Amino acid sequence: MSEALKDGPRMLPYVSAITEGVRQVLQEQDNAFVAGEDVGQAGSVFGYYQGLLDEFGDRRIVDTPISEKGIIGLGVGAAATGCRPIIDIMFMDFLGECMDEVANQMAKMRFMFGGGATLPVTVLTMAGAGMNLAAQHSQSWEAFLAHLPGVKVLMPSNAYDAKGMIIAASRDDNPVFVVMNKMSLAMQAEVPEEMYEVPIGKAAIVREGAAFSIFAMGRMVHEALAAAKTLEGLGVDCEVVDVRSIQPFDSETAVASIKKTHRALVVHEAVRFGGFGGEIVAQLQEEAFDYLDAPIARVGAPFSPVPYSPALEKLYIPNAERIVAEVKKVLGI
Amino acid sequence: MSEALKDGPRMLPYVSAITEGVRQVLQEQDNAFVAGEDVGQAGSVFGYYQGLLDEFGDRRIVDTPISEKGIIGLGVGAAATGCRPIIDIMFMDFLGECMDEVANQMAKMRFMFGGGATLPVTVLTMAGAGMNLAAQHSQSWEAFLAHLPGVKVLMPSNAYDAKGMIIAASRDDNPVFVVMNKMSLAMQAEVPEEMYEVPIGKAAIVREGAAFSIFAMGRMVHEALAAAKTLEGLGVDCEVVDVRSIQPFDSETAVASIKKTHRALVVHEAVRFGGFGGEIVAQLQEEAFDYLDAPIARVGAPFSPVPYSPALEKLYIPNAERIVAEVKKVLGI
Amino acid sequence: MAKNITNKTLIDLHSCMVRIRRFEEEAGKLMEDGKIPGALHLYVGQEAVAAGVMAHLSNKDQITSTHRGHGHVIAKGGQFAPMFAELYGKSTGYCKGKGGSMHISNMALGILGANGIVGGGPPIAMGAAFSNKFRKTKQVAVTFFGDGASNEGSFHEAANMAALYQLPCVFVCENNGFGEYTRQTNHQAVTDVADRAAGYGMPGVVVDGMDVMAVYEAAEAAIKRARAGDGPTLLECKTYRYYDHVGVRGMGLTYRTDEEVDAWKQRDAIHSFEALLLKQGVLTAKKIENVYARANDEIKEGVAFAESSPFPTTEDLLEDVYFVGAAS
Amino acid sequence: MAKNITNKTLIDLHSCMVRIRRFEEEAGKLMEDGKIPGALHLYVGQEAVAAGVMAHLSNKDQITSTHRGHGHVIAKGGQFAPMFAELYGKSTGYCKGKGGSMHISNMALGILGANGIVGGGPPIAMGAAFSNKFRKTKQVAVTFFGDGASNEGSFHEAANMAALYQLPCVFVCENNGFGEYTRQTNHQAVTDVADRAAGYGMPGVVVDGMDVMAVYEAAEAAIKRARAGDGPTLLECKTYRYYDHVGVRGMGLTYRTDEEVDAWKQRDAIHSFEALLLKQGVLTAKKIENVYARANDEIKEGVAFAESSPFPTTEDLLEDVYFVGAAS
Ligand SMILES: Cc1ncc(C[n+]2csc(CCOP(=O)(O)OP(=O)(O)O)c2C)c(N)n1
Ligand SMILES: Cc1ncc(C[n+]2csc(CCOP(=O)(O)OP(=O)(O)O)c2C)c(N)n1
Ligand SMILES: [Mg+2]
Ligand SMILES: [Mg+2]
Repeated sequence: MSEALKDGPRMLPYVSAITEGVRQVLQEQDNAFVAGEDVGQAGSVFGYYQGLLDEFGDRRIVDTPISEKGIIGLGVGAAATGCRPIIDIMFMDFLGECMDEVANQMAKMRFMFGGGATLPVTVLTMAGAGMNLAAQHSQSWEAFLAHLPGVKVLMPSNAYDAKGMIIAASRDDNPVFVVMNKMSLAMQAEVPEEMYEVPIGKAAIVREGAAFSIFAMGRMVHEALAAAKTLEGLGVDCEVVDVRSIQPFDSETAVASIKKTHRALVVHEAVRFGGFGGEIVAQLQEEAFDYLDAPIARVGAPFSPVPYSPALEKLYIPNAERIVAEVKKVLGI
Repeated sequence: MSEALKDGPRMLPYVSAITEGVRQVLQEQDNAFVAGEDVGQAGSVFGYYQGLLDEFGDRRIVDTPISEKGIIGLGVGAAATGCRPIIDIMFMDFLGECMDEVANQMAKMRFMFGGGATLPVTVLTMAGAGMNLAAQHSQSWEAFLAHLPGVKVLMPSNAYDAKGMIIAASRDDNPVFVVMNKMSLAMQAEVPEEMYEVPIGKAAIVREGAAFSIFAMGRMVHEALAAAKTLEGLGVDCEVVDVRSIQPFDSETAVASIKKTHRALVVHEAVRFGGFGGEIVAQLQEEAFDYLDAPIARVGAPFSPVPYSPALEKLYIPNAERIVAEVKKVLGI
Repeated sequence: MAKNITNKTLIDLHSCMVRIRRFEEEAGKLMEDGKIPGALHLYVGQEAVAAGVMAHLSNKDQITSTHRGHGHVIAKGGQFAPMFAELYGKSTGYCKGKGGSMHISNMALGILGANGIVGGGPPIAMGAAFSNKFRKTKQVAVTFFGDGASNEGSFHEAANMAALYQLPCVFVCENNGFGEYTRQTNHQAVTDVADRAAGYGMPGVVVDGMDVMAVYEAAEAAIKRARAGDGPTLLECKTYRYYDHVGVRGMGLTYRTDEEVDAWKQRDAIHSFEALLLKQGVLTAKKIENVYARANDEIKEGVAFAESSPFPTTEDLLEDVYFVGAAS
Repeated sequence: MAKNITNKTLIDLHSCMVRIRRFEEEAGKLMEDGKIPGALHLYVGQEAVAAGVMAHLSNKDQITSTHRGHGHVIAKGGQFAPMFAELYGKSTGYCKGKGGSMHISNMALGILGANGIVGGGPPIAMGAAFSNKFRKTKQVAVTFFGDGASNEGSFHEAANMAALYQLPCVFVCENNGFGEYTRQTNHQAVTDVADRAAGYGMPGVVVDGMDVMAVYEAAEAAIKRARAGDGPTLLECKTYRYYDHVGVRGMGLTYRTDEEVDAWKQRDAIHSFEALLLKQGVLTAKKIENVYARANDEIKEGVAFAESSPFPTTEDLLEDVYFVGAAS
């Protein structure tokens, strides 16, 4: 890799950053293992565990039956008894199959036991639309997880964060969900070779700006950045905040940004109605009411399941264009 | 019943209003039936189906195994093929067991089929804390349902609404959840004997006021009314809006109220963080920004599972006192 | 060969399998050519199951299908044109382009949907069967699911309830030896999924899923039993998919050998059935050729229809989320 | 009576059952007196199962329990004082008052929690068993669940995975004939839940759950098998609860007859075992009396402890939601 350094920064695609993060965690933590559907021989249908079965063997890279309740149960039971499982739920949509295990067992065990149990379990799962996979393979359900005391929820928007969040999650002694995005897998970023953590509970200002704050989650960060560029051309200097950590939510960074810009928009890929954007808006208007010069706008998916047809999916997924339009509406330009 | 009328209004407890609503639906609709755990012989553990097995027989009051996935599947499959099932999920917490059937099948089937399927299915379920039933039998998960395009969600705060919503839900040709509250079962209200509908998608102003709007959901409506009374003593004239319909949400009524009062608070029993209150606040600040004289406050449960101990549960559940305190904080009094 | 089977039935079974095979081969090509988006899970190799089972069902009977659902749709009466249109995401598709390959459905044909959720079908089929019994019709609901799906809790709950209520329901497990890239021996400790039937109190039957007559006969018994009100059956068909889990060549993984695939192809359901029918004089080489030719024509027309159809538009996006109108 | 069982073991089994019985009788009274809030699902009648199984487990072995969990906790080494304190919702309880009856747990005793979710235990126990195998310990994880719970998908998935991975796990189904108020014949079409074992590839054993020796012996075989690395067993114990589903008299429903209850009481596990031990001279009437007396003392002390303990306070409310501190 020193070769690569010579030629400039070490760039890795999101998919390889996941692999590297998981590999380093497995190297660091003897009691860590990966379990999930087709994580072993297939290396995940998204490819991000490829090579790990050969490297670590089937004791630590465990193919499971198609049994999401069982898989999360495996993670809960193993975490409570001395392991540090990395559980893979192939598509986030499949959380429906194991919501009880997530919401009523994993999230609550420590509390119900009066602090008796510690659950160092990480769940990796893939969200997002854009591949014409239709209503059951394209959802962004972070709002469900955010409403569950007892779990933490991260959304890496780029390769650097993907690796650093997987490492931070795996080192954390709580259940942590890392909600990844399938359209970002090929996206490159500079990723250091060594282990590092992206701190849980810290948003990132990915573009500084003075006139408008855009709070974006997951892949929408890139749409927000694109929108900011367009808006720059219109003379609007946008700050883009990558929310990154859904729970805990970094309200401090968000509030500071809006106190500076006085106007804001929240964007997520999830359905707008009932999405996490509502929580962000509610907090911001409470904490920074006197600084607001306009209502906080929200961009999210319309109130419908994700459609299959490329023609409709394109209309469905929030994008830079819609962000720009909303910002312009807020500014009355 | 004409006897009762002679003596004044016909009062019924919430539990009996549920029974009456379900009974009348079963009388009206030949293809309606009730299915769920212990709905038949036991008449539900909350007692609200008592007598119905005798009246309608076990073809129409169907005891099921403890199989929530199967139960919702039964409702989906039967609704799509000519029945009008009333499905009982004993405790709302158990939705975790059948979230896939709810979120990925029931909610999406019509859309995925391009409109081909019609699902006239009603789901009755019991939410809420207050009975020391601890973390897995006390939750309010309406925020999960609200975020799911394809289902409607109602929360009756009183006996009148319970009956009228069950009837409206059963006559609706869509999946409708009626989220009831276990602490309200003995609560009386005037309930007409005949069939009537509480319109889906309409909030109710249960107390008019000029100085402050409280938007309350489910049982919190009564806490809000109690708070309003206390606040009246302090010279604050509160309007209390019973949100009633979570999806569709009646933003019109809510916006009109806040435009009148300029100040508002949203209260629900669910965990505040990520709860439906965020959606309400986000909509209100967007629609009525220029009318707001203060940030919109939210009262909800703290970020923790529901504790068992009476000492803790009391601290946990939102109540009139906390509403009053929050309103005073907003008003700076 | 079973008695009482008319030549017409034999010919129908054959042409059903050929239509499925040809549709899938073509769909695979169109996907590889980038004309069909999303993920296609093709049914090539498993044709005998859909054909043999569906031969006993009318439009009124219901099925639930899977992510690997085209074969079921075709055998249940699906037409190529709206199927291709759906795969293309066009508004003339069976789901107006909203569902795609994993959600093809048609209520008039009794198709309660393919399903993107593994194990999604059994509870819905059980519910339809409950409805059939409740409404006192003689309809039967059949649910297709894979060996992999048999490990989902939803299968378990549906099977138990179907047996408890003695529902007119048939559970058809298409055991093709894999859940995605995971071999059956790596996802369950049993060899026969049918062994699970006893635990619910229903008969479990294992049949050679490469032998359309064997499927036909076993399905006949199970469906008759269901229709007579005697309850559900778990019918396991041992079969194999020739293509990869998704698409034709898929991810190019080496989870099985070419030899294994070839060995199954030696027992190809269509070819062996053709040999039989030729031997018995039910079909001639020429007639067989015609079956393929007709399927090819259907494909050509179907693809042309799909390609010339319009995409759905903005107005369609928010339609069909809810039923709007007077309650029925 | 099995060979090689020491008198000490027999005496321990007896006193374990008595302690459970007396604890539950007292808890029921305290609930009826309004001293214990919430819902209590009492174990009276089923004592032989917890006693017979737990006799083979050490503190290091894990169990998952159910909503009807007090018996399991006591047999696994739970003390009355922190149990009562938990039921009272006091900060000295096993869960600091946060869990209550349906969530009593203690990691030091290997109790991975009672569970308010029917079917909640099996996946967690399977996970613990996975961990035991992964960490190469000789620990065994036992999951208790009811006949009703055997219809949950979670049981199915856990059983399949335990058999697949050959985990040191034992599935103990306490078939007391009812899920709440629904008789077994109304929730499943099979008589023996153990019939489901074959479908996962594990042995299924049916045993008289009113006979502590029978449970003891069958559990010994299953746990030995698990500990030896030979995989899981499904052990079904036919038993009965004397009290209602919740509390003592519960909702006063007439879902079963007094005659039925009395018939089971005739075969009471404790009384018949006492008769046997008296006959064999293992215990005397006096010694038996002492066992009850000691249990009663324990109760008195336990209740006093609970009543004099403080309630948790505001500061406790938000504690224990997350682990806070340095990662381990
Ligand atoms: C609940 C759920 N889990 C996982 C998946 C991903 N997935 C799609 S197909 C498949 C394999 C299914 O195997 P099987 O049931 O045997 O059907 P086959 O593909 O062999 O026809 C998996 C794991 C899914 N779609 N749904
Ligand atoms: C997922 C879920 N569904 C339903 C319930 C309500 N419930 C509590 S106990 C019970 C009956 C359980 O029956 P069984 O498993 O036989 O145990 P038993 O009570 O007989 O000991 C039910 C339905 C629950 N707690 N969790
Ligand atoms: Mg398969
Ligand atoms: Mg039971």
